[in-house]
Formats: sequence, structure tokens, C-alpha cells
Amino acid sequence: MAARARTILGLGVAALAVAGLAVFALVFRPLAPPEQPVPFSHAIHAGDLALDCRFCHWAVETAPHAGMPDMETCAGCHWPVATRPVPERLAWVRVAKLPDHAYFDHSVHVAADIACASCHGQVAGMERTRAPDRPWTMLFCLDCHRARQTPIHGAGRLTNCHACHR
Amino acid sequence: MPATGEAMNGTVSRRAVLKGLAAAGLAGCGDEASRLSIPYADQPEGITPGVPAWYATAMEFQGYAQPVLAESHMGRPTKLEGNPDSPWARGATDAFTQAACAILYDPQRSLAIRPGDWAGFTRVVMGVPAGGLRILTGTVTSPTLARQLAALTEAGARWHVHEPVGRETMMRASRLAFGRVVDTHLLLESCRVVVVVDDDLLGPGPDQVRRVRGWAEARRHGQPRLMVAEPTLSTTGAVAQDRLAVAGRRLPLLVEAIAAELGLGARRPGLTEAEKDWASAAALALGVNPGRGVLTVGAPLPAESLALAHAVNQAVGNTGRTVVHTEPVAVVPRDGEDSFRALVEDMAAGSVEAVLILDGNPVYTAPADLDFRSALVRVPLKIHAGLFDDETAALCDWHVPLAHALEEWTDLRAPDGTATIVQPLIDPVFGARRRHEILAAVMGESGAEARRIVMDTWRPFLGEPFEPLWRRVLHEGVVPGTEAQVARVTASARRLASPIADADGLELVFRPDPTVWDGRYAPIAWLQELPKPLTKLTWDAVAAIAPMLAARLGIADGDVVEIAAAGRTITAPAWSLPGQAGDTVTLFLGYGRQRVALPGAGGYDAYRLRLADSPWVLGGAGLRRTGAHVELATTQPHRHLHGHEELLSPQPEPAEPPSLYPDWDYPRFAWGMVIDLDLCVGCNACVVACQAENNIPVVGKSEVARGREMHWLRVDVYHDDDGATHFAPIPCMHCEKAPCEMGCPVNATVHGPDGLNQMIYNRCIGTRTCSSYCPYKVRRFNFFDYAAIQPDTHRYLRNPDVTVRANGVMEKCTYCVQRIRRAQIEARAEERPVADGSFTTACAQACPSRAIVFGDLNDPRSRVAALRGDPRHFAMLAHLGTRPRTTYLARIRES
Amino acid sequence: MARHPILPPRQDYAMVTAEVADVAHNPVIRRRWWLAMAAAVPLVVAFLASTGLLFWLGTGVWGINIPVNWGLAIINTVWWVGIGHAGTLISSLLLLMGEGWRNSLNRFAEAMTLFAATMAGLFPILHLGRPELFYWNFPIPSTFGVWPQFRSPLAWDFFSFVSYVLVSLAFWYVGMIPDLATLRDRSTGAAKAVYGALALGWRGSAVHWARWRQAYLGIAAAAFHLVISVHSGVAMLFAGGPIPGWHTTIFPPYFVLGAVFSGFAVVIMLAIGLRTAFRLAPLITMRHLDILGRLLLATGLLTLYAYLADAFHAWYSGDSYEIRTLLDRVGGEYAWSAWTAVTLNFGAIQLLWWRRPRRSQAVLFLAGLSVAAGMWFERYMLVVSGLYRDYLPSAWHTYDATLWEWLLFAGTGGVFVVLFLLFARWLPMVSIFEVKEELERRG
Amino acid sequence: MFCLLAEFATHHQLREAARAAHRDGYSRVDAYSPFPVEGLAEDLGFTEDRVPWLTFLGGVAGAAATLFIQWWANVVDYPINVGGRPLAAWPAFLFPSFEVGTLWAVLAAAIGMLVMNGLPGGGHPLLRFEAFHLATDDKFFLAILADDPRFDEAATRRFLEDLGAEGIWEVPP
Repeated sequence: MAARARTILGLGVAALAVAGLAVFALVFRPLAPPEQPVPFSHAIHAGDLALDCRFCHWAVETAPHAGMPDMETCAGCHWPVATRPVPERLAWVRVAKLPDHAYFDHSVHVAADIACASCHGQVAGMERTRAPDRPWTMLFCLDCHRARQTPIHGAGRLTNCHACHR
Repeated sequence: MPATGEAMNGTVSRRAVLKGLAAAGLAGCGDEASRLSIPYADQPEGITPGVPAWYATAMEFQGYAQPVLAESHMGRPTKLEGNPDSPWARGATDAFTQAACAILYDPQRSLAIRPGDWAGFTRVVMGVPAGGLRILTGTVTSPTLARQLAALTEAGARWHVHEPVGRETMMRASRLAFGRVVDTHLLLESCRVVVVVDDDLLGPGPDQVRRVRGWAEARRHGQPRLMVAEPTLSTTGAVAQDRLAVAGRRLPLLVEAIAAELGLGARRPGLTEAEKDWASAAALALGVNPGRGVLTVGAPLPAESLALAHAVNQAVGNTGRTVVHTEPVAVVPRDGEDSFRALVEDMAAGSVEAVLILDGNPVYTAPADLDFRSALVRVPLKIHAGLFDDETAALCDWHVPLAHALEEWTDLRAPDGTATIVQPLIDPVFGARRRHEILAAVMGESGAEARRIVMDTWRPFLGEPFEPLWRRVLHEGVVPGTEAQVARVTASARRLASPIADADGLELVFRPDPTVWDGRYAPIAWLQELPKPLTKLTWDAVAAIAPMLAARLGIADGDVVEIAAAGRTITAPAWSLPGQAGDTVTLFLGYGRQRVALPGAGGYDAYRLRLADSPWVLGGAGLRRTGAHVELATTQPHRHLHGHEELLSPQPEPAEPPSLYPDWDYPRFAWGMVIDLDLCVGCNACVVACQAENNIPVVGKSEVARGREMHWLRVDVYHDDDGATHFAPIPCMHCEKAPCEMGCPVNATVHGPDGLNQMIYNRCIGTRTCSSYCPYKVRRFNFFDYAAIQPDTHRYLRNPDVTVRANGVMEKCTYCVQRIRRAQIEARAEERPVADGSFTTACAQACPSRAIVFGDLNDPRSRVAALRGDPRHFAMLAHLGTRPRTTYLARIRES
Repeated sequence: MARHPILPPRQDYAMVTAEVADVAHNPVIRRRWWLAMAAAVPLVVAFLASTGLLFWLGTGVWGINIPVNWGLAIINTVWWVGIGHAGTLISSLLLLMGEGWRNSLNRFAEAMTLFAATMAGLFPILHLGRPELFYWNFPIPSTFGVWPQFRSPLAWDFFSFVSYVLVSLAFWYVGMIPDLATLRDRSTGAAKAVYGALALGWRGSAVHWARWRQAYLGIAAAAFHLVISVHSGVAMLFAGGPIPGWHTTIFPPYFVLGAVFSGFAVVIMLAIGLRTAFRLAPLITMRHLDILGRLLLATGLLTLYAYLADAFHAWYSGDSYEIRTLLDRVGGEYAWSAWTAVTLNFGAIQLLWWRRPRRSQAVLFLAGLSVAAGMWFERYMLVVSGLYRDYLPSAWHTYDATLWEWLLFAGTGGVFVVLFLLFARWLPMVSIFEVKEELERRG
Repeated sequence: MFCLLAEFATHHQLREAARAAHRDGYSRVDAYSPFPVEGLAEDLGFTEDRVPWLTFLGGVAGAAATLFIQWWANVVDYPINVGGRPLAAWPAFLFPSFEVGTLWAVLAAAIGMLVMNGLPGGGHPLLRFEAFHLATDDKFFLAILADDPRFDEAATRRFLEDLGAEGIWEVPP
């Protein structure tokens, strides 16, 4: 009978382990690049043409948000497109997302000489834009915030909660 | 069952449904919003994602400008701040102005013109012969509106004015004293003595910001004496050093006594000892301070008394120094004080073919004895234009949704006359119409554009080159050279007020409500839940009676009483208010609305007892208990200090116990706040500013009654044993040795390197230990999903830089950390230090008396650091060793 | 003096075994069991309903507010965990002191402890604004890299509650293994399989017994320390904040005494219930009740001393807020809770100075009931009157529990009873082998 | 055969028998009783005190581990200013350490005892043996295992009879 008990116990543990793995896989699955309204390639623009990120993401040095290029910016180069009527609504599917309770300001990070790629990954190589390989967990942010001498808060590590949460 | 948020008529089930809906809605839209990123087709100038744009404009209060800078996030107005360039506002605002954005997005605003469309409306109004047209407005200071009205009058139409809290008495008094209408401005800042007879100088009103600032400046530089005689406790009475509670009918006698004492051959009336003492003290004070004092008499008194006061001020040499008369800022209608009565009589006589009621609700606010309602229905064509489809709109043939000031193109003048061009931050949200376009349509110029109409007004004034000058006045929000011209007038022979007979029975005293005013703000949940300065009541109006009277009649707070006067009766919840004159009952206007009222709001309709001839005082009233009782929601059930005077004053050394622990050092910044209790007049501007800045939800009457209001900043009011009243704004103290932080098991509230007591909503699991441990009880808890029961439209009102708190988390004042961060980031970008005063918290920014000072204690030159050295400086409950960063300057108590 | 023997004469091992093990098979007892069950199940439904609504809408369904943001939930937690303490105390302390008479009481006392501690552990989780996140109290690595704040009494209580429940479980189970073996060897079929699995193959080997004894004494020693520390921790939850009426060093001993006091009260009630309902009079004798009565009186007097000492501290501190709270407790809005506590706690037990009342089941039961209720009111007084008026008069606000709080409280009572009935039905509610040991010791 | 099983009426007889068997040099002997009999194990030569030590060590380990985790988490890994107090709050850290130490001590004692006793040990030959079931009720048994070097079926049986066993059985494996 004790033998039976042990079998039941074993099965239970096994089931738990499987469930755990499933959850883990769901949380940390590598995000596939989503379908975009226009087959835009960072590989061509940022890679081959070596455009500066700021050429399109114009607000990144001055604003919390990096800013998305308006269609006039696209038309500036794609002149044949410009002759055609420009769609009045172009809805990109975001790949870079932070939870609402985390306040990230691009300008100050750029000012602190943090390369775009250090968070966004090698976008210049992406045919289809996808989320960075490392998920943006709090630990991801802490990697730098623990290390860096911070220009804003002076002494030491920028690990105080109000740095990002309000 | 817990009923929550009647603001959104919630019972639990109702709440739950709402919650469900909201959840669904938010999820759907929220997802959409965060899933997609939609750039502009053509990026407009001056819009940077995540960086608010600021525009200079003005809000409107009783026709007067309240100049502001409006913050706009991606085209959404979210917050207003006083315009620092306006000589009248100097950067401050009152509570109503802080609530303006909430009005803009109010879900009850009328959505559509009815019964037809705009074209149909223009066709109808063009058919009206100008001769038969009457236009009814509130007070008008707008030059453009005046221009249009003049044109219409030219064409034969007649313009009338109705303002429930009107200036008729002042105008009448001005005619008596000077033979014509002038405005009277009090330069409180240069006063040594201010004698007030029933005039709530520092209370809510179109000129509150300037007067409170003046008073505060006077207090800073000296100890001006404020002497008040009034029937019911007002803000002014609360901060007075020498206050006499006396019935309204006795007040004219006091004025005469003062005049007599100062040698103006008035009769010496029979006064009681107390009255005599007060009057002679006042007269003496005025006499020994020639040119440095003010005698001001309020609208409730007869015009003769006001005129007498003009004479007194002139006699003691105040006129021209502390009392300045100017040409009227508000345009005076043809019939002057009797403008409204004239209209009603003509309507009743059937001689009016069409009436256009532009932004007003006379059906609700007209004095009962005029019977406006039945007069109105006799008018063949009735047109109403207003923000809400209200009682008046219901009786009119046409209703046109009116644009909110944030949607308007117009111009307004502040009480000192300086004009502001009102520019829209947003197109009319609910298909509303701008007032100048409506009038233009009446004049047959449909399709005229408000912006053009306003520009046409100013072209001659600004001159050439017009465009750059126009841009400049728009950008600065003030038109230079528009302040009211000083009027050289002298008070002529005086006629004394005919004494009011001592009618037996009680005396009714009418007052505008401190948070919903004359009722125009009754639909606004923010202002309904804003605690009234002296009672801390929310969602309700009471009939205030003297504690002794309450004791004599055995009336408890909340007992419903029946009040009868002049053959009409109303029932109202009673409330005993310290400082109320013995045989008077104070009734507050603004409640008992029939339409667009909020479900939670209680109160009664005081207009039903109001008479046209004596709108402020009414004798011979009766009062009796009905036996009924209603629950009143006050945020401060205990308004007595219970002998704890030490809470509001410095403690004998050593105030603070020694600490076992080494001190933390705050290397870069050490944010702190000092609040001067001597300057606070409890006006609530800070409370609403905080609510607007920090996405603070409204929870509804029953939740407030349960002690669950969410305001991060509260203004405590206390009465002490010697009858004095004290105000004390209480934000989070940001203690350096914070007990709350010790209680949290998950590091959800901790200390920052700049000394902020941080609250991390997304880490909070809701043990509420922090609040249990907080000696100041400044923390607020989301007992329900309050964010989800806010009106859907209020989502546009939210400050994107502040987290919307979830169900079950604690929240509290953060010293507006989002502003601190922005200032630090901007300073970093421009590689300069964060200068003192370059930014401040929402509460400090709004405060008209500048009683709240915020800054960096590490900066020895900062104002806050300087104030910490003041001998009046103290920390509340210092003996607990919490080391608060928010500290106080004690009130100065004379004698 | 003529004492009743702890156990009546002419008992032999087999009879003992039968008396305990065969309870389940007696038809009369079964009927009583089902009646008790029928009474308790509706309360379980109430528990589920009130918990469901709480999770759906939020803590707002309770009457709590600012300042009184702790209400019945915390009161009940302190009350339940207090009750739990007597069980452990009887089992451990008396075992260590070699008090043989405990052997008839310890088993169900431990069960009571276990279930009471479980109920106590439920409330702190239910009362959270976001109960699903309670595990953040535990130092587990996470993607946000933040740890618990170990200075907080709540963190302490989290550890102590977890330890306490697990230790009580271990103590109870280890002590029960030999009896489970007995049941295994007397039963057949499925029951035999289950008892067999639970008995872990126990066969009463001398060496096993020897090691078992070493372990059992070790566990007892540890458990005894928990009795002291756990409720001290609970006391810290209040003493940790700078709140008048809370912030005092006497709280830990004060709480521990009160806890044991209330615990003995419930043990008495259960003992009387068992010996009458389940016919265990031969094993749980009048002598047991007599001893329990004395203990109740003694712990009661100690608690009374704590009350007086607390009041004295408040007065002696000279702190105006402390004194105001003290006066408010005896004369203020919630004075009723204070006076009810004093009356119920120290009124009935005065009868226990005399032997005759101590020998009357009715008197003892009512005394126990009175104390159990009294101690609940004491906690009400401590929590509510501490919070509703602390420092700034502007923040004062009263508190009234809502229907849902009362239902939840009653509900946990129901869950407790159901658990206890299941235990009484399926497990040996008196320690068979320890009674035999006692018999043997007395020859 | 697994063992020879002898039943005795009282624990006094059992102790006699156990001592005798031990004296006789039987090493694979075990005695069974329905309740712990003082000194019975010692009669069989039981002298160990591993369980108490295990309990003690478990407690120390638990306390130490908890103390370390608290210190490391609040001082090393994520130092945060809480209430203006020092990062290392030893008095506070002691409380959880004590609680968890106690828990580990108890678990060590319980689990250690079971493991050393070879429990859970289902399917033991004696448990399958009907007559033995009284061992948990009111009878006392002595078992001499077949794999005992001095085991000799006839001799051992005689030996047990001499000890006054009320019954003797051959227990099959």
C-alpha cells in the first residue's frame, strides 16, 4: 500500500514539473516578428543604407518616447509613393513594450550614451522587426541601473524605485 | 451592502457591472492602444510625443477671466495652472479653475443641438425680428461679446443680465455714492487694518485669487488686523483676528456706528455691548491708520450701507490708496440692476417674441417671487445655449450645446480689467458651438468663424502690424494696456439705510455654496466631492444653525428640518456651525437641481425661498424638525482640537527624541515642503490641483461617509476653545524615519536617495500596514476598483505621467515626483543645475496665498530652506521622531 | 486528599484501543456526528460566498476605512492563532515535563491547534488588497529582483505562521503514526490501504520507538518555543507602529498569555464535547477537566495582570496620546468591547476557585465559552480602539463591520468544525499508545 | 523464512527475552510493542543519539540560512533605505531566523527519524503476517531474523520457548 502511495506521490510531482515547464515556456518564448501593414525592413534602412536611428525616430533625444516617423518622412525618400495618395492611417504593430507602471524616458538614456541596440537588440540586422531577444524584465533594467554611475542621482546606483515607477 | 460611487450611481451590483464594462472597455481599447503605434500622416509642429505643450488662455468664472496656462498631452487638455504673466493671477488659481478640465470632459455635457440641426437653427433665428428679441446672459466682460451685443441692441434687440450671485447691490451703492457705476478694488497688500461687514473677501468668487494674494502679502510684511462682523462663519471670518457673529439685520447699524465714530454725522444707533465694542474698535483702528485701512461692506447689506462705507473710506483717506475705484470691467446693461426684473416683466406681459438665454440657468436660479418659469413659457421662441441640457433648456424650444472655455475662441477680462484672448486647446468635444458664432448666426452672419470675430475686435486696439502682435498676446495670455482705468469719483451726500424691523422668528442668510457655487458646478463630481472648507461636507448642502440653537431645539447634525419663509417652505438637513449668529439660519445655493444633478448629491433648493428684493437676508422665518434624518458625508467628523493645540504650534525643546541609528545622507537632492499656516485660507485650490495632477478618483458619497475619500492632500479645519478657526493642509509628511516603510513586508513603500517616501503601486499587495503605522493618516487605499468607476470620458483627463492605481493598492502624496523627474531630466539635458523655483508641486503651484513652498533643502539659497529657519517653524508630531520633510510655520496669534 | 485517578482502574490495552478506534462504528455516535456536520456545512457555504464576493469586488465589501483599515480580519487572525497555542502547549510543554495526564488530551488539542492555525493563516491572505500576490512575502528569486522587507512584523508573521502550521502538522502526524498503524491493523480493505499508507509501515520495533521518542521530544522542545515566538510576532504587528495603545513593550508577553488563556478555554469546550458526544469519559476524566479548570483560572489571572500592567504603562508614560487612548478604551466609542472583554474573561473563571464548579461539565463549558468570546472582544478592543483615534483629530473615523465580515468569521468557524469532525471521524482523537503507556506507568 | 517470531504477554517478559537474546549473542534481533517501552531498545544494544544531533544541526542550518538570505537580500543584492534605518537590521533579522530554524529542526527530526527507521517501508514480511497485527494492540513480540549468523531454526526455537513465549511462528519472507 505504501508502494501505491509512493506511485501517486511520484505522479503528482511529475505533473507539477510539467505544468511549471509549460508556464516557463509561455512566459519566455522568443517573440516572433508580427505582421506589419508595410513590409518595412530595418535591415535595409538601418543596415544597408546605414540611416541613423534618429532620422526616423526623431524625438529620441528630446522626449520620453522615441517617436515614429510621419509618412511625410517616408515620402521624402520614397518619392514615387508620395505621388500616390498617402494612406492617412498607418498602424504599426509594436514590438517594444513596457508595462504601464514603468516610466522609461528615451532622452535621458540617450543622453547617458546608452546605445539603442543595448535594449532593442541588433535592429539593423532585422528583416522583420521583432522584440529584443532578452525580455524587458525589471532585472534587465537593473543590469545597468545597478552598475552605472548615474548622472541624474549622483552617487551610486540608480536603483531607487521612483527612478522608474510613479 | 456597501454602495460605492453614487457619483456613477453605484450600488454593489451597479458598481460590479460598471467595473465589468470598464474592464472590458479598457482591455479592448487599452490593448489596441498599446498594441499599435500610429504615427501622424504629417507631423504637426510643436507636438513631441510624451512632452506636454502649454498654451496661454483663460477660464471663465461669472464672466470674468481666470488666466491660465493649459497643459496639453497630444492634444488632450489635462491640467491648468495660473498664468504667471497675468498681473491679476500671478500664477495662481482657485479651486473652480483647477476643476475646469473635469468640466470639459464631463459625461453629462449636452451632446447635440435640438430639435433640429445647426442649419435649421440658423434659419429659425434669422427669422426673428430683432425688435422682438431678448438676450439673457450672465455678467459680460468679453469685449467681443459686448461688441456683438451692442450691434444687436443697435438693431433693436434688448440685452439683459442675470447673475444669481450678482453685483446689483454694489452697482446701486456706486450710483448712490458716486452717481454712476464704478468698480471698487481693495489693495489689501498695503493695509494695516481691514474692517469687513459681511463681505467674504477671501472666500470663493471671481476675484478670490487676487484678494487672497493681497492679504497674504500684507501678512508677510506686517500683522494687519482683520476685523469681521458677519451672521455666519465665512473663510474671511475664519482667518480674522477679531470676529463678531451678529444677525444680518443688525449689520447696517454697525456700519452707521463706525461712520458716526469717525465723525460722519450719522445717527448713533442703539447697539448691544458687544456690537458697540466691536464697532468702536473698528472705527478706532480705521482712524489711526489713515490710508492704510479698508472698510468693506458686503452685498447682503442695503446699498445705503455700502455707499456709507465708500464715504467712510474717503473720509479717512483710504480712497485712492487702499481703495481704488475704476471704470466698471463688466459691461452694464441698459436697465442696470433691474435688468433681469425688466425681462421677466416683459415676458410675463407677453411682449417678448423670442428670448436667447446664453449660458445661464435662470429657471433654476431665478428668485422664487419672480416666477421666471411661468413668464418664460409665454415666450413664443425660447432658445437656450449652455454646457448642459439643464432645467432651462428643458423649457426651451431650442437647445444649443455651448463650447467650454478650453474649446472657445473669445476674450475675457480679469477683475482688474486685464484682457486675455481665450484660445481653444481642442475642437469642441461634443459638437458644441462657440458663443460668438451663435450670436453671429442671430445677426444673420451664420458661418462666421469665432476666431475671426475675436480678431476683428482686437484689430483696432492692437494696431499694425497685427499678426505678430496678435501672436504675442495669444502667446502671453495677457493683452497689455487693458487694465481698468482709474475713475476719479468722490462720494457725495449720503442717505442712511432705512432700518430693517426686527421681525420675530429666525433670519435666513443665503450664501453661494463654496464648491458648487450657484449650482453651475453641481454636475461636476470633483467639486461635489471636494470638502467644503468649514464643514468638510461633501455631496451635500446643509442649513447651518448656531450650536446653541441646535441644542435648544434638540437638533443633531443631519436631522432634517422644515424651513418656512414668505409663504414657502423647504426641507434641509441641519448642521450646527460654530460662529453662526444665534437666531440665523444659513442656506447654501446650488443644490436641489432637477436636471443634470449627480445621483449622489443631496441638499435642497434654496432659490425656492429667495426673494428678488432681498436676495441675501430674509427675516421672519420658521424652523421645525421633521423627525427625518439623513447621513451626511464629511471627510472630517471631528473638527475640534480636543486640547491638542500642540499639533499646530512649535513644541518646547527637545521636540524630537534622539535616534539610535546613524543618519542617512541625501547627497544630491533633499526635497522638502514648508506650509505657512498663517497664510492658508482653506480655499481648496491645492486639493483640486492635486486631484487633477495625480489622477485621483472620485469615490462617491457613501464611500466618503465610510471614510474612504481618496484626496492625497486634505485641508484640516479645527475650531479651538476660544472660538478661533484654523486651517492645516496635510499632504504626506515624507518622514525621513518613516514608520510606514517599516511596516511594509514587500518593500512597496521605501525611501529614495532624495528623501522622498516612495509608494510603488505595482509592488503593493495591500496589507495596509503602512496606513496603520502612519501617525498622520495621509495614506489612501483603493478599497474598490475606483479607477474603473470613473466616467469613460475622464480617461482623456488622465495625466499620462502618473500611474492609474489598481484595486487593492495603497496610494498617497508623492510630492508630484513626475514633476521632479521631468525637471531633473530637463536640467540634465541642458546641463544646468535644477534651479530653485524652476518647478514646484501642483498644490504649491495653485496656492493663491503661496502658503505652500516646495524645494531642495540641500540648496541653502532655496526658499524652503530659508523658511525652515523661521522661528515659527515646527514639525507636526515631532516628538515621534519621524523627521517629517513636510513642516509648518505656525499661525501668528495676536493678543 | 482523595483524588480521582487520572484513568479509572481495570482498563486494559485492548479496551483502550477499542474505545478510541471503534468510535466510528458506533451508530449513536455516527448520528451525532452527522448532526454536527449538518450544522457546520451551511457555515462553510457562507465562507465560500463571502470569500468569493471579496475576491470579486475587493476589500471594500468590508467596513474598513482610513484610519481603521484593519478590521475583523486581523482580529480573527489573532484570535484563531491564540486558540491554537494551547494545543501545542499541552502537547509539548507537558510532555517535556512528563505530565502523564496530557496523554488523553494532546491528540485532539494538537488537531485543534493545526486547524485553528490554518484558519488564522487564511485571514492575513484574505485581507490583502491583492491576495493573489501574498507569496511576495517569501524570498523567492523573481524577474523584478526585489526581496521582502524583513524589518516588517508582517514578514516575521509570514515566516512564523508558515513555520507554526508545518511544525504543528509534523508534531501531530509524527505522534499519530503508531496509532495509524493500530488502525491499519484493525481495519480491512480500502481503509486498511489508506491507514497503511499513512502509517508508513510502522510496526512498533523497539529501535524505531527509541528513535521516535528522541524525535518526538525534539519536536516538542521546538514547538514549545514557537508558542512563545509566534504570538510575540503577532504582538509586534501592533507594537511595531507608533500608535498610542499599541506601541508598548509589554505587548508580546501580554499576547502570549492571552493566547494560551483562550486556547485552554477552547480545549475545555472540545474535551467536554468529545467525552460526552463520543463517549470518551473513560479516557478524558473529571480529573482532566479539573486540571484544565485550574489552568484556565491561572492563565486568566496572568492575563488580568497583563491588562493592569498595560493600563499602568499607559498612565505612567505620561504621554498625553497614550493616556487619551487609555481613557477612550474604557469610556469611548468602543468601551463596550473593552468591558465585554473584561467581564467575559474574568467573570466566569472566578467560579473555578472552588472544586465543585471545576467538577461540573456545564460550568466548565460555559466558562470556556465565556473566555473564548471574551478574548475575541479583547482583540476587537485592541485593533479598533487603537486605530480609530490615533493622533490628528481630523483623521478620526469609526468602524463598523459589514455582514460580509461577520459571515467570513462565522464561515471559518464552520470550516474549523468540519475539519475537526473529519478528524474525529477518521483519525484517533485520543492518543491510543500514549494512554497505554500511561496505564502501564501506573501499573 | 524471514524470522522466528515469539509472542509475549507483558513488556516485562519481552524485556527479559530481549536481554537474553542480546546476551546470547544474537545480533539480528528486534522487539515489538504497542507503546514505547522504556529501555527495551537499550536491551538490544541500541546506543545511538543521531536524531537529537540531527535536530540541533537542522535548527542551526535553518537559522543560519535565513539570516544569510536576509542579510544578502537587504544589504548586498538590493540595498534600499527603509525608514531611515541601517541596511543590516540584525535584531529584526533574528526573528525570521529563529522561526525558520525551528521549522528546519522539526523537519530534520521527523524526516531523519523516519529515514533511519527505514520508513516508509511498505511490504515488510511481519506486516504481512496475520498474528503480528496484535503488536499494535496489546501483545509484545520478539523476532530473531533468519539471516542472523547464530540463527539455527531448532536451537533458536528452543531458546525462545525457554524464554516463556506464548507462541512461536515461522514468518515467511
